Amino acid sequence: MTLWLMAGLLFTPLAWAVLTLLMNFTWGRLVTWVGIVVQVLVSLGLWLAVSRDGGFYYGLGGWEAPLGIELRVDGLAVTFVLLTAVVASACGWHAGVYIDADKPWHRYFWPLFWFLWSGLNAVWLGGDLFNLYVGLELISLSAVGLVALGGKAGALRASIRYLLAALLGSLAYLLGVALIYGQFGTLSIAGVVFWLEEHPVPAGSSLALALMVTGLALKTALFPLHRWLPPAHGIAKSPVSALLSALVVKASFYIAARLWLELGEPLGNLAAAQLVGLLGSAAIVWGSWLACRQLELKQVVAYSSVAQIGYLFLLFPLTYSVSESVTLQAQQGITLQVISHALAKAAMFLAAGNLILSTGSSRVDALKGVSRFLPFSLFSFGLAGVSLMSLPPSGGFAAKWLLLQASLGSGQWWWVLVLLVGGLLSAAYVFRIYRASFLESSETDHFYHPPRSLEIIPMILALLSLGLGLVSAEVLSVMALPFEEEGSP
Amino acid sequence: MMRALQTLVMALACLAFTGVLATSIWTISGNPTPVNLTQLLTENMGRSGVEHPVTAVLLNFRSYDTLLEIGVLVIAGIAGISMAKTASLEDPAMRTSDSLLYALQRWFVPLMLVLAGYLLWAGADRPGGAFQAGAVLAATGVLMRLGGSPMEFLRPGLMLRLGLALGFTVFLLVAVASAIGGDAFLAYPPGMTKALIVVIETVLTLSIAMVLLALFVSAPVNDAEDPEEGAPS
Amino acid sequence: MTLNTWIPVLALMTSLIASLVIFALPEKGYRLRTAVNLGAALLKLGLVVVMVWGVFRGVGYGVSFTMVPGVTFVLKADAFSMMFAGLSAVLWLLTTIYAVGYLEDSPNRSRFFGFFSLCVASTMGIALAGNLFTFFLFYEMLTLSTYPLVVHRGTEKALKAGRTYVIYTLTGGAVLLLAIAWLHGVVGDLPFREGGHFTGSDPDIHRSLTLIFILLVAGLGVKAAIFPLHGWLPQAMVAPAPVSALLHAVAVVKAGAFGIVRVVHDVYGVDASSALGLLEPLAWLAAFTIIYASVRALWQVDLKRRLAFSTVSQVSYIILGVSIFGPVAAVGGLVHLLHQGIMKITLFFCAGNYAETLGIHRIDEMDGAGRRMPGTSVAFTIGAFGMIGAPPLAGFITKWTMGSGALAVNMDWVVVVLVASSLLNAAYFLPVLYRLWFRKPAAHWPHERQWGRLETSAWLFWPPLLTAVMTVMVGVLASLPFSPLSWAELIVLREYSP
Amino acid sequence: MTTPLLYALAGALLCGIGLFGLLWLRHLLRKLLAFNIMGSGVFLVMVGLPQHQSGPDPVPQALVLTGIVVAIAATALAVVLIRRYYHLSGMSSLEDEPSPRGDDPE
Repeated sequence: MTLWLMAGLLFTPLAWAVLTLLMNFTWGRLVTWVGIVVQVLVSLGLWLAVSRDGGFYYGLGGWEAPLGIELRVDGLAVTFVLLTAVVASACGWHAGVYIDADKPWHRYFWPLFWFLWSGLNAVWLGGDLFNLYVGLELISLSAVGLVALGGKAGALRASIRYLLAALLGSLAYLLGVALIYGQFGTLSIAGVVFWLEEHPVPAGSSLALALMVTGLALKTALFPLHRWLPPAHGIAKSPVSALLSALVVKASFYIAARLWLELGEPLGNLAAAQLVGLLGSAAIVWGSWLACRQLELKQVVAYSSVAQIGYLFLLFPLTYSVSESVTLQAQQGITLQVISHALAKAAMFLAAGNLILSTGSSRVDALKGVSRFLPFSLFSFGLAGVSLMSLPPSGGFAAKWLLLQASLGSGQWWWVLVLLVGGLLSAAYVFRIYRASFLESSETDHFYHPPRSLEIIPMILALLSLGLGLVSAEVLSVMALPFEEEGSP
Repeated sequence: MMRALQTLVMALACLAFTGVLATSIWTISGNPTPVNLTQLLTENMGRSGVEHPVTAVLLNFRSYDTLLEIGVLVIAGIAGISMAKTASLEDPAMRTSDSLLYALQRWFVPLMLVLAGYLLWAGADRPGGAFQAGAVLAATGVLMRLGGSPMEFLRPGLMLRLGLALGFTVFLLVAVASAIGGDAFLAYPPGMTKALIVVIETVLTLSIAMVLLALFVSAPVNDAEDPEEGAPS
Repeated sequence: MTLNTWIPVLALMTSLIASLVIFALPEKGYRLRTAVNLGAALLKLGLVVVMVWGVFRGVGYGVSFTMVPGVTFVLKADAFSMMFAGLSAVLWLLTTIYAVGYLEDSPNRSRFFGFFSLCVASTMGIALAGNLFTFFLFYEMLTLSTYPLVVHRGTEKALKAGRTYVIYTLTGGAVLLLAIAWLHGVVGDLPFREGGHFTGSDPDIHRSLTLIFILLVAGLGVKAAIFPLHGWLPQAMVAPAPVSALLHAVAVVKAGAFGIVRVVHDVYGVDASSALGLLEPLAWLAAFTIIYASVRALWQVDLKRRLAFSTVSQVSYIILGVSIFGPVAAVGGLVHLLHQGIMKITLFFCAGNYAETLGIHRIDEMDGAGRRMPGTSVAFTIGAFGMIGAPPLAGFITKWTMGSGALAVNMDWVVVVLVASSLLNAAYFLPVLYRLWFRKPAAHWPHERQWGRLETSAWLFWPPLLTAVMTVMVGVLASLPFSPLSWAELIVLREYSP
Repeated sequence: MTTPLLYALAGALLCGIGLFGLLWLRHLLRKLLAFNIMGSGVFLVMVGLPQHQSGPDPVPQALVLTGIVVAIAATALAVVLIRRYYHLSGMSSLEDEPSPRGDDPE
């Protein structure tokens, strides 16, 4: 059963990419919706299977590492697979209604969407360094294609900038992979870790980790390498922005985090860990500050992503040479932050898209006076904002709580200040939007109510993100499952 | 002045980067590798279905990489044709009526087709394979295109998309076929490995050529565009 | 899972669900919305009454589950939580009635009542929270749900006040979170417990405990409007009258004061807080706030702003009461939580009536309003005398108990503060009453509306009268069982002899 | 010093040059070429380093083959984008763009 689920998980997005490539937009939408159901069921099935029986390695083509490529199917990976299924299906559903079916080039939205999905799954499950590179490129190229789809000069400029940044990041990562292979003769992360456990650290391989992490940080838009993100996320169509902010940047971060957790202790050093944390903190402050100053709604949300990504990088200092319980808290906190930010940010972008559709303008001050029309999307936007401000009971709050505990527990109290100030700064830009919408204005006299289905999707995502905090113990317990180290099932 | 300073800083940074990298490579080259993959590979060659190790790695041991990589290529193709002119591919500027080119074309096209076929066939036991063959095939197409052949099948339509997807689809179907039978994804059924790899290589050659050619041809852009969200249309 | 575990959840859910239903209702669904509002308020009142009876008999109500690894979400009903829950349930009902009348024909009522119910749900959560973590959850939810109420009018001024409010409360929330997280890091998850946890604790952590206590009080003090953290409160007066009433009498300031009492009594414990030397400075701070805000109130010409400074002053009575290490004074402080709520809501209802019926906002416009609106003015007078502490009204009970409690532990200066504060109260309320009853009315009111038989709309008329009657009753009947005073004695008894 | 090691070191040099070009050049096509140079450098390191230690190794060769195809795809996509960008805006670099802040009157 598990084997079939795995095959289904890998096959469906790729197959649907081909299927939808052969159709026009309307048919593609129909087929995609069927595919979404299949993929969600498969992801859910796999998640249930893993939460019942524990994780395993899945050797593709029947070959085991190091000769073949092994997928690492553990609690964390399947949780992210499930998260991807939830967010991507929400975006796919939304896009089907939101995107104009009459433009001929929009038919290419669907294949790119499915390729993106398959790339994400490849990254969550990947256990092979080079395979992760291919997965990353799959994601980057389809994401760039989606940003550029049918766009004007502005969108093209953003996507070129995005592409160049992504390519440079991938190359840096690949160079690190080359060094690792040169050193260890294997591409399997588990193989490298296994060897390092029993042998002294060979000289010269720290650079490999540094290169990989730097490249991935560039792809994740860590300050000061974040300049490409806001234009790309701000200018893309809202469902695309949602996908990019919610999932795509998380993919590269996920690899970086996995590498750091596995190899950071032998290959990293304290200064580097603190430096990464410092850059993350700078991202939180700088991103929030810029978010406060944006005039366009989606730019606010995009800069907020820069800030929220900063939190993720606190993982590095909080897991380097600290006690096991602190490491665990930091990991759990970051995992919750990834999940809750993914849900909240997707909700926010989709809601922002609806609001732009309703008011006919992409500017923040266009929200003036709309509250009398009871804009449902504004409410979703606000709820998602609660999670971004990491106020209870959202998942963001649970994440912040765990990170606070980790910082206090490891004696690195300076991150406590960052976390608290970051929360207040995010409140500053979220409340700016609230404020704009509460302003009464007699000038606003029309308001287009988007179709119900468009409005419900961001609400569901926002509620999920908000409720995540209440069930975070259960969600995290799946990740702590025993992992079966030996062979395939 | 600022630019010069900037250049200097960048140059120094890149120089430092090169230095660190070279040092690291030098250090690593002195360490022995703990895992000897080559030996493992040699031991398993017999089960791989092909004689040439690179092909064995590409299409058997690490076939998932290859599958995704074809995906990447298809994405590039899709993104390319999504921007192509839909009405007509005829771009007079791209046409040349150079008699030398014409002659070259008459000589080279058949030769290149043969070469592509050879490369494909050679892949089984010596350097060669689908990518090389596909690249040569695409180059043939480019030459014909420059020489003025209309190549109507490259118009963004169902035919082109079928062509783009063909290799990927066959690969994917083979990958899933064994999984339905209860084996791992991408495993070849025993005994059919060689035949399947040949089939995959052949269709891949066609698709790769098609993608590359489509990207070349889709250079003329369409002027139609989406209004940005929120902008008055 | 018995009924007893579910009753607190239900009490919370009544207003939460009411809020969701109201958001979903169309703007025009006036009757249905009112029905949902009142129905939920009555249902909640019923549930609270059941719980009060249960807690009195010693039944344990509660539910808990692990929320984030290492921390539990606890809802629990004890004597103190029932005091706050009772206050919020009673006053929610009255404020809802009042708000229905007050906001008649104004826009965005769905939004208003939705957030209004959400705000009450948060208050309920604060009351029933069984540990600091859960308390914080609802404390922040309260901040979020009151913001839309403060900025409800959507004017630049309202938005500015909203911004001040949010800056103050969210910063306070951040400090509070830091304190709670730190405390959790030092000693783990602590449920609220009568007598506290730190009696005879390890001397090594005393320094941390002291710092954490300061942070806790600073975080909670924002909402409790302790000097110098009170700046948001007078500004927030731009909100509609029911909001001011709810914010000041029930929800926000009381949440802060309630939290401080919780920290002193049920986290640290009075013994430990006193042993750590934390109570004395707190008492001085509270005393200073009482005097300072009363003096500030003297100079306010806007009626609601004067009431706001009065609130700042009165809430510190509660804090002063618990920070005197002695049972009698603690009773005085706790009982003021209820007394001040009832008296202050009366005054705000009346202020709202003057504004809505006659367009009066400033004190110098109130000349002779007593003749035009006798019912409202009688209620206002009772409330004001209660605040001053005239016997036998509610405020008198508070001041008397607190004063005798302070004398019992030889803190004579507290009595001086109480007397001074009463004089100041008189100084800023009596001139208002004088204008109300003994000045001649101006030729015409700033903005008069007519409502037929009664002096104002029936929705607006009855709530202040009811709360005025309650002000008299809780004073006169203070010695009966289930009066606020007896209930406060019950709480203190359980605290001082756990 | 063996030949593969020389390749690897040359690769390091190419990486440096490519990086410099990518950062310093403004014209988008040149940037793209610089990216390809850097890519070649990475591939050289990838093939050279392992072969210095254990002789001919087909695995990195296969990896590089895959990497090349990915690089081709990326390059082709970039060229298409750059061309269309040039066609629509008349610009061939990203430098003279309006400020990324949202408050320009665009």
